[in-house]
Amino acid sequence: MSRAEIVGSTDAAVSGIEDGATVLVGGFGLAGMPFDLIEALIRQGAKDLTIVSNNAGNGDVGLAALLAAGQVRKVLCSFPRQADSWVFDGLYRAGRIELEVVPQGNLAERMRAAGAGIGAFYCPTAVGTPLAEGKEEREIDGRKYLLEYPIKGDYALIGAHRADTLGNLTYRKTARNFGPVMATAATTTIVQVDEVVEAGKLAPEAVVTPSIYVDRVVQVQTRRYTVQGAR
Amino acid sequence: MSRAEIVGSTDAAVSGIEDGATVLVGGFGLAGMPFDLIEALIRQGAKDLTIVSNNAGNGDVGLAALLAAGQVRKVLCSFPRQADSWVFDGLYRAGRIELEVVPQGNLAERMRAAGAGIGAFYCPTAVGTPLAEGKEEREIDGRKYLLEYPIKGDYALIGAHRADTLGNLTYRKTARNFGPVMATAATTTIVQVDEVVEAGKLAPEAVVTPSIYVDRVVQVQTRRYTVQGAR
Amino acid sequence: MTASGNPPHVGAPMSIDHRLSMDELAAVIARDIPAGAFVNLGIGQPTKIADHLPIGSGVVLHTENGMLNMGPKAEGDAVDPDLTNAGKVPVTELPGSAYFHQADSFAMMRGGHLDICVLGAYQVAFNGDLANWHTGRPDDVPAVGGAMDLAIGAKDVYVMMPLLTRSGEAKLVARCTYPLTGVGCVSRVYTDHGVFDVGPEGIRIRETYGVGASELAERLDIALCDAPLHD
Amino acid sequence: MTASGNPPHVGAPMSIDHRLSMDELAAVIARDIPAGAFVNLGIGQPTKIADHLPIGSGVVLHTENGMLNMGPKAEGDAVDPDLTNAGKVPVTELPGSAYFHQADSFAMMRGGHLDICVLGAYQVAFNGDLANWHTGRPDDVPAVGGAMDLAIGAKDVYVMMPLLTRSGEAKLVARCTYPLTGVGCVSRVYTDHGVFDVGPEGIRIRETYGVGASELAERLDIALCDAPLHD
Repeated sequence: MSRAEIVGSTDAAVSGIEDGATVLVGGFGLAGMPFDLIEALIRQGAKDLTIVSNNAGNGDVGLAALLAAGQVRKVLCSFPRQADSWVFDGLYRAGRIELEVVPQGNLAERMRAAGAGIGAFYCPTAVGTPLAEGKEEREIDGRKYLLEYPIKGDYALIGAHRADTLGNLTYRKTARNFGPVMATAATTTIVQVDEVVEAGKLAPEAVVTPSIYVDRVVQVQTRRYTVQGAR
Repeated sequence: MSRAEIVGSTDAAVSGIEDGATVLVGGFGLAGMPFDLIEALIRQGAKDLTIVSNNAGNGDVGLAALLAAGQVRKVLCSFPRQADSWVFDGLYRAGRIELEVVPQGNLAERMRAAGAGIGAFYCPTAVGTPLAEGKEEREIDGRKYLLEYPIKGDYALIGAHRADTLGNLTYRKTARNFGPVMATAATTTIVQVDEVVEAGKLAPEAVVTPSIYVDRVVQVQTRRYTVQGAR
Repeated sequence: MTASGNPPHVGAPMSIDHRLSMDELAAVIARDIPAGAFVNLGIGQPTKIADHLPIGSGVVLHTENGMLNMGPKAEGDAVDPDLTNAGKVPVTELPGSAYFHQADSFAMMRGGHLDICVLGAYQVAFNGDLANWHTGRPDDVPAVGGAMDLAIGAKDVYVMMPLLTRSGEAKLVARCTYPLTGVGCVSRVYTDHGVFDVGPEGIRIRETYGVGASELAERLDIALCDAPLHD
Repeated sequence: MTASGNPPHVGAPMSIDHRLSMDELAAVIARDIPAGAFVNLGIGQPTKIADHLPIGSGVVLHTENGMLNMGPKAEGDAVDPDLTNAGKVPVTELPGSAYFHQADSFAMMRGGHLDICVLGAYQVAFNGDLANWHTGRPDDVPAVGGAMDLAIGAKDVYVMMPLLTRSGEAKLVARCTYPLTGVGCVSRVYTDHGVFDVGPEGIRIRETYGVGASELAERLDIALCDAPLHD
């Protein structure tokens, strides 16, 4: 049964991630990036990973460090090209990593569909563009749509602000971004939080990710990178 | 532009609702039902309405009173048959009202699709049942789905707990139910709240319905009906 | 009596020496629900199961009107009209509750995140088909609520029902004659005469109450997949 | 200079006597955004528009990484790594902000709830086609971000760009040669030489900066739908 477990270390949190797994990684740039879980995943060493994330790593930390460690076979993301995405850039130009570019809203909605049991959906984004290639198009009520399929993860690694002991989560400001969506779309959702509090301490109306979506929680020392591209 | 207006009376709040309009009405049973807005709509007198709501009225108050006033041509809902749905029952058996039964989850997801710009979606609910009649079926990854289309409202009438002066909303407990979804799915969203507070007084992380979805807000004296079917 | 826990039952059926009341049956189901499970209890008889979950069971109840970790029925001053279960009965919250809107609630269900739901039924067929929403009588107001969503959503769908109709006909049938709620969705049937596992290979008696397994098998108009070994 | 407000421009184009800097152009766009509008400013040049919105303008800024009512860039101690805009630049919140996750943010956009978005562009075509995400050069890493979602989502899509490339070719073209972001989606183009309205009947000059309307028309390789009346 899927009741969340509060684990004592990031190493315990990422245990069992297999070679070849699809891992959803939270964060928009550095905000919400689960740095400590990614570092544990680097120590853990799983290879041939498919990573789904908005970006393809910034600077040399977080996702960029995972790419640099050579553990990633493919990246699905919306925006890999940034001033500080030199790690991805090098791998990509050397032909050492695959890239699938997905419009940001489709990335989010396709993961939502995976979590919500939707088989596929018609979306107006990207109609008539090169990213429509190979997709089924349908006109509904005079507007054109493309058929989009769910993106499901084996694991999600996300950062949140607080968890209660049942696994309910809250987030801080725009660090929320992909976390709540990815939590619903993965078989096993692993969360790093700034603080674990007793059940009953989070206002039930303010819970953003209900405990049912959370499998493992680990409390870490808050570490936030303030400037994009800071080395 | 769609910035929310705080209006002084429920009569002002419901002004302009046309005969023949499709009106989404919040509430699950009596919880979250916008009683005061419905009473104003009865005074306002718009006729031939199509009502989308989870139930078809309970007791003699709220939606039931609107039905009794003869203003409703058709009801789209998931559960019209309840111990205290005598008003709907009488009209339905007399052939004076149309009914379209929609599974509760589809009702919610179809309104979400309307609000989210999704043209249609494949849903596993109701496959192989009488409610699948006339719907397109497709097998995706070995599972069968039905194609479901958005339900859009001209107006939504919903009940919330607090609004700030910009129109951001919070809800109380399970009275949240359909409110946030309907707010996204209607051209004009009209909200009754227990309290209007200054912008900045609601925690931005705890806002459930962002102001962009809200058009008119009216503060009313809290009135809640505790027992289903109480006359 | 079966031990609690989910391992598929192997070998001879367990038995109790008398036919169970619906209340006793609720207690049996409560004991079969593993600690930590996320469970939805349908309206009607299944609601009783909640009364038999021991304090601290760790079972988390979902109610489709938008809540996780629902507590017992509210009494006296604890009654809050904004807090009800799916049957519109006032309930309470447990520490670690979370509220969400209707689309999120059904996404949770449809997405396969609930471990178990328990539903009442008119009929269950050999192949797991479920009929529980409509008698099909022309004078009956059709009402589906969340039944079709629940039927296809939970990992395990249990049915709780008397084995026989008032006129003595078995409700476990070769083929449902009532309109279907879901196709092949039921995995276990709890009745006053015994419990049945429904699997790809057919139906197997799991427990018997006040009747021998052979005798029980004879009462049904369907072939059981595994002749019981003892009476 | 045009009055603020959205009424379609009729009659002779307004003019300013010098070509505008991008900063001056940002000021012009800021003045054209009506009070109370919900607006998304794309990354790059359009971000500058925020600096020209007067305090109390009532314009509510949306950032697709999950926030409404975003405030100005954060400076000094106000920098919070959990609060950034879509360009990953630290920003602030205004009273009445709300946060939401990525799927909700793009539902808001795709569902047509934003009044205006302003995007940069490589090219805009006669029919409103937009190219702004990819040069199409084989050595360029493709990156789309939220551009395709924004292009089809907002009620009005404005483009802000220099009219000419560095080599002097017009970026307002008969047909985009760069890969498309969206089809027929642009409604207005703000450039350093003038402003153009794009409608079903073609392109019309709305304002000119440092150039006569006829001369401006001659620089373009497209027919304008309405010959300007004066120079």
